[in-house]
Amino acid sequence: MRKTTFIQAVNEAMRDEMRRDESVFLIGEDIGHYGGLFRVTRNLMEEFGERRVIDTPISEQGFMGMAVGAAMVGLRPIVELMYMDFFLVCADQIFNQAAKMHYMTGGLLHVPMVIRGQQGGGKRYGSQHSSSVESTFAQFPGIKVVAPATPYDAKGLLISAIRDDNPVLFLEHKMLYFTRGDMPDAEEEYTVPIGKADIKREGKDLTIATFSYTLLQALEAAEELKAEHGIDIEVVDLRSITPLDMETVLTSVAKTGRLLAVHESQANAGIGAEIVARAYEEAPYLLKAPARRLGMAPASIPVSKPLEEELLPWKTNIKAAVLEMMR
Amino acid sequence: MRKTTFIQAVNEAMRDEMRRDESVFLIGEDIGHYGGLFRVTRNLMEEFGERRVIDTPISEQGFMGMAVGAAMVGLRPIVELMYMDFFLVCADQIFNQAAKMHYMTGGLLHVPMVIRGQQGGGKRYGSQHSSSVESTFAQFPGIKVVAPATPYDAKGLLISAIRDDNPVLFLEHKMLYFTRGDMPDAEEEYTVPIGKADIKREGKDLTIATFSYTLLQALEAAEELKAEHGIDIEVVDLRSITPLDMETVLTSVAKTGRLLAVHESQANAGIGAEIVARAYEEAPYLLKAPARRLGMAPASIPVSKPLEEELLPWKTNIKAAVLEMMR
Amino acid sequence: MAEPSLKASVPSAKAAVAEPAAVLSTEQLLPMYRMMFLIRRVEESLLELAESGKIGGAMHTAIGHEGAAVGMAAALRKDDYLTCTYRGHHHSLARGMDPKRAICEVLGKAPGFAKGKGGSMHFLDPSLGLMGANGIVGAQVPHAAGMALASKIRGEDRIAITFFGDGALYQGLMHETFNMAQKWKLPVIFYCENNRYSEMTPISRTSSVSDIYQFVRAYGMESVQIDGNDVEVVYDAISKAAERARAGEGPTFIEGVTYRLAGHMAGDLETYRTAEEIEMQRAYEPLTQLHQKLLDRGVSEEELNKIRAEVEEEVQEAVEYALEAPWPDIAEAYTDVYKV
Amino acid sequence: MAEPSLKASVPSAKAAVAEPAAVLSTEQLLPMYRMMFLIRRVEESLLELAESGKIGGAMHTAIGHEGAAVGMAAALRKDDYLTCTYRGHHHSLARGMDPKRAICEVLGKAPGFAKGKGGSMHFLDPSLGLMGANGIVGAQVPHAAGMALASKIRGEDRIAITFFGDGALYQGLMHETFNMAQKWKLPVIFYCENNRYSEMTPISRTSSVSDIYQFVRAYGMESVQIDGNDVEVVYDAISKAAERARAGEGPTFIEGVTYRLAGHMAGDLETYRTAEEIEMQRAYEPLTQLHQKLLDRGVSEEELNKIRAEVEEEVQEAVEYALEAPWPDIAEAYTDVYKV
Ligand SMILES: Cc1ncc(C[n+]2csc(CCOP(=O)(O)OP(=O)(O)O)c2C)c(N)n1
Ligand SMILES: Cc1ncc(C[n+]2csc(CCOP(=O)(O)OP(=O)(O)O)c2C)c(N)n1
Ligand SMILES: [Mg+2]
Ligand SMILES: [Mg+2]
Repeated sequence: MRKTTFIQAVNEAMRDEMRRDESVFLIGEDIGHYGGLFRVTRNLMEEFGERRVIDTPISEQGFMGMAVGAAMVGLRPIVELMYMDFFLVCADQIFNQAAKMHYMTGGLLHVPMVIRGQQGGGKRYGSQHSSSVESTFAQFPGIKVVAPATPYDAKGLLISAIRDDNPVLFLEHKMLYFTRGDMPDAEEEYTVPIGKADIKREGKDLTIATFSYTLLQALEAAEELKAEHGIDIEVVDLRSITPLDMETVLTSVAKTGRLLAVHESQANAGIGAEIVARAYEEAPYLLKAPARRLGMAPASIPVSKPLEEELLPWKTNIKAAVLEMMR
Repeated sequence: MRKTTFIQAVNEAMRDEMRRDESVFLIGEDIGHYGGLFRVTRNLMEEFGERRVIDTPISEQGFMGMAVGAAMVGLRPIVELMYMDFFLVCADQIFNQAAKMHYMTGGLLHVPMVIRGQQGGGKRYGSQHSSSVESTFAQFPGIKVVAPATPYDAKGLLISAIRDDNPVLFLEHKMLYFTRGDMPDAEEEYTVPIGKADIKREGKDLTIATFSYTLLQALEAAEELKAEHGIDIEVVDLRSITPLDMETVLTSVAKTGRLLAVHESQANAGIGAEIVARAYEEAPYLLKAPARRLGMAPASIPVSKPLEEELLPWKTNIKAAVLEMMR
Repeated sequence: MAEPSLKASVPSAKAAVAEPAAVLSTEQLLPMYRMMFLIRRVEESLLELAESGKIGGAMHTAIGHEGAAVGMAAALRKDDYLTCTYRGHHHSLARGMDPKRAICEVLGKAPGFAKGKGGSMHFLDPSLGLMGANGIVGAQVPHAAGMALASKIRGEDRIAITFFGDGALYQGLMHETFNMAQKWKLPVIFYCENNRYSEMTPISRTSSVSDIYQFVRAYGMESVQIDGNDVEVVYDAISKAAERARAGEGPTFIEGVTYRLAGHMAGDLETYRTAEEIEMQRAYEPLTQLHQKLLDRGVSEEELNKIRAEVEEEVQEAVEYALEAPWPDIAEAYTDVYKV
Repeated sequence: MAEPSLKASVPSAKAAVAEPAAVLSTEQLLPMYRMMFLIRRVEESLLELAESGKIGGAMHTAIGHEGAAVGMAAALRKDDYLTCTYRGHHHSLARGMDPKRAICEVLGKAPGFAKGKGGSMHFLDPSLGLMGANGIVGAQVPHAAGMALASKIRGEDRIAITFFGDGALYQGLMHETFNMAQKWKLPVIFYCENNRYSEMTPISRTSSVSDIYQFVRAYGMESVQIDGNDVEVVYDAISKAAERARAGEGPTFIEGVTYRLAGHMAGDLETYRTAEEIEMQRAYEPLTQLHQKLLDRGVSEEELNKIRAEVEEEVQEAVEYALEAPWPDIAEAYTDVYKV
């Protein structure tokens, strides 16, 4: 066993798959010579050359569209969006094109591509560089969405995403980049399946279903709730947002009787509301108390530190929500 | 009293406001000389001239951005998107710019603009010309969303939208365009407030909360359910999606004990899931049976008529959902 | 914001001939004539079906644009990639799509190449290099560039061509694509079917670019303006561009001047142009031009009549086949969301 | 996809001088020198604060770009609209923003002009015509065109200017905006601060356009290339463009060649360029140029020292003020979502 950072895990997944499969290539801004603004693609241009690691101009629509085209003929592009907020600049290529292609061609074409990059608040980047996008992507069938919280899951899920025959959004949270975690030896190949949740903490009083950075926040909240109030939380790491592993969530709720979904994208019409709606659709009888969700408050993310902290659905807000549910 | 079509109502609202307020202008594709692909802006260029009814090239990002700029300095642009699906082409200007402007400038600027156009399925336009977008817009605070179902509400809500100091999305369903409804005399000024739902049918067994074309479908379903099964449905016309009038919904649920939210945008992380989540947040004790939502099935809209009909959350699907809930 | 005279904005297509060409033999031209007439008749039949309510949504015919499609099919290899707009019946038929399956698709019937899910705006057949028509103006253009990039990454010599309209030039992503394609010398051909209208708006009303083919000069991209109604001229221009692309010399932009003889889409009121304007353009339209050219080369009217009669029959059969074809199974509504 | 020599891609800014200009009097230049130095010192102080961890997120300084901002402020009216990029401290200070409130905003403090919500990337003050910096590359450009459109609709003679980088030219919406602005003869000035880098990538690596100012020629738009480091040259070019705009002659594109002396943003590793390259550019940077020009015109080093000392004190005070300023009230997190 060794420990790596989240950045290193993502980097390794791309490197390993590029070694294994000639059809994988990278495209994005500042990813080649510089190695990526967040250094996630470092050394890859050196190993794979400019043919497979392509520095682009600031033309997200154009290069996202080119990636879609390359994927339509069987290559496996990995597109970096420097900040996930920029998906709005190239949203047509993602949703009207990549996500719908398989369906509207009656299955004749498919688009095996990965869109990856960092998102999220906590570092004072403000309104246009801190959004979390998973709930918006969840509204478009045809694209899968994954958001790992640990280096191990990051590497395994990214490999699965690259090998998947559909467009997959791979979300990295900027607060996770320098976190470290256990990893198998570099040579040991493994994957983490898309669509499979994982229980990261066992408990019996309440289930928190979450993913990405709010998973770490939920784990911290769980420890403090245990210490301070004796509340025993089970934390389910969804890892995938589309498809959603409701089975694991409901198995947990069968034990705890309480469900809180937490995510950093907007609460309104967010994936948390979806989880609540599905719980009532699929197994309402399991719930001892009303299921709840906690997402980003209805505002965009401000630069000012205390304001940003107030709004994010992090530890303090998670604890408050749990305490309310346990009343 | 007179009767007009939905198209006529929308057209009148623009005409009246342009007469009243010099700062209102229209911008979009084919809206001037031709009068709009769906003829919603007909005669307006003739009355107000090319200075206030601007035919653009196919440059949605550019003209949406220009509308944002003009609104930032106090004009009141009404932007037509020919098909709502095209918001994906100019999504950055809508969400990162118009919607966030007031917040990220600490209130120094605001963006009084209306984005309007038609959306929805039922006419075999296929995957890229039939989407319903209200749930996606609901995920972005800072923009309001309205979707009237009758000519009366259309005119009154569009006038409110034009006078509102925030960006407002005004949704017209292509199936509604030629429906007719009662209207006050043309000279009689009235508005319908944004954020206020309206009970379109009273009933005691189950509340359907919906809007736009699915409202008509729900009303038909209600009549048939009454006739065939003696089930008495209350139909709440939300009219606004953001802000959402949960008070009216919950008042109705207090009477019926059952809630079904219906919309044509995707079910997954849709506004229906939001309504369910809020019902459990705000008044779980009112519910005699689990609240449900019905949205578009997870596929994009196919051209083939029977396939399209299968997927849309229209009468047949609404009836099936109600019958399941009443079991 | 003054409106220029509509007349002035519609130059004769003839005026745009870059160079007269007589590059194809009569033997080569005859099947092209056949194909051009077939496309014409399929589309006229589709318009009739649309009028009778059998076709919903947005259906755009390419009546008057056939020269671009038929010239292209003769100039390119079967495995070269092609993407195009919602106005894409002609390219697909020219590349060999079965009219039966084409009409079925427009009607939403099960034998349609996409099971009726895609319809008129999404013609494709990957086995013929047809990688998809697109309902979003301009969206198909980076796709073709991406396919050209794929060829380059793989070291293959398949090239890509993409068709778009004059109105599409004002979608920003076109411009993003031009820059990258030129910078990376991608083997892609950008073919603009300039029919002088963007839906119901004459392009001169919204464009500040006077010569469309000059548009890409800032990028240093090779570009030409041609008579897109003369199938030989089209063949010649695309052949040269393909040669450049395969030789690694990068993209070419072709402005093929043409004219749309039917409405923008089925149901278009056509209040934005006069009957005279359309009439004037009939003299230059591709089928008339090729017809005259063949007569000039000594082909008999009789022989052409025979070809047309055969085509009439084929199209008639295809329409009947499609009308009787079954609807897709309802279960298909839920398939093809994800590739499994 | 070969990488051109980096050296070759960085021409001396001097080489780009369109015409030497001596259009401003010494009396006019002295306050401009003061302002330029103030901007420089504010930004250097901000970099220090960022290094000490007091500033989060993305902070971009305009060290080396001051010429564009100070020349602009002298050339335009106070009520002319301005939009710019995330790299927008210099324009705002040049137009008269109080350094205290500017620094507070970057730190997220309550007295910031936007209560600390917008931060470094969203500088604005509508009362000074500052209509907003923007975090999305290119997004502010149609905003300015829209403001110009508003002036035109209202029949006012306020014009708009927008600043953007060389890298922004490859965002499609720029191109959409250029076409409409030219077509409608909008009173707007497009000013490209060409610092030869798009973040960490030299523009020559991703652009196929060799002369940026030629970029808009396809639209028939007036365009010039100037030494963006010479404040008089900038003043002159913007004055002329403003005159054209106010006279109803439409937009002008100005390429102001410049160089960014600091990193792209605080924390930039700057592995993509050499110390020599930066050193070479120091000789041409705006402050050095203006300093020398004033000495040449007979201003004493002493007088300039005095100006600088005053500025040092002002900036020092502003920093202290900002560090001690209160955080915004927590309730502010929830306000300003909708205008009520
Ligand atoms: C992004 C986008 N905007 C608008 C439309 C609606 N629309 C469809 S075709 C068309 C006109 C296109 O004109 P042109 O590019 O000249 O092609 P033509 O139809 O003349 O062949 C428009 C505006 C669309 N499909 N996509
Ligand atoms: C749409 C979008 N894509 C990418 C970015 C990230 N980004 C911020 S600045 C920048 C480089 C801009 O270069 P240029 O336009 O030359 O301006 P400069 O920073 O040199 O002043 C990039 C890529 C962004 N903010 N927005
Ligand atoms: Mg056209
Ligand atoms: Mg730059």
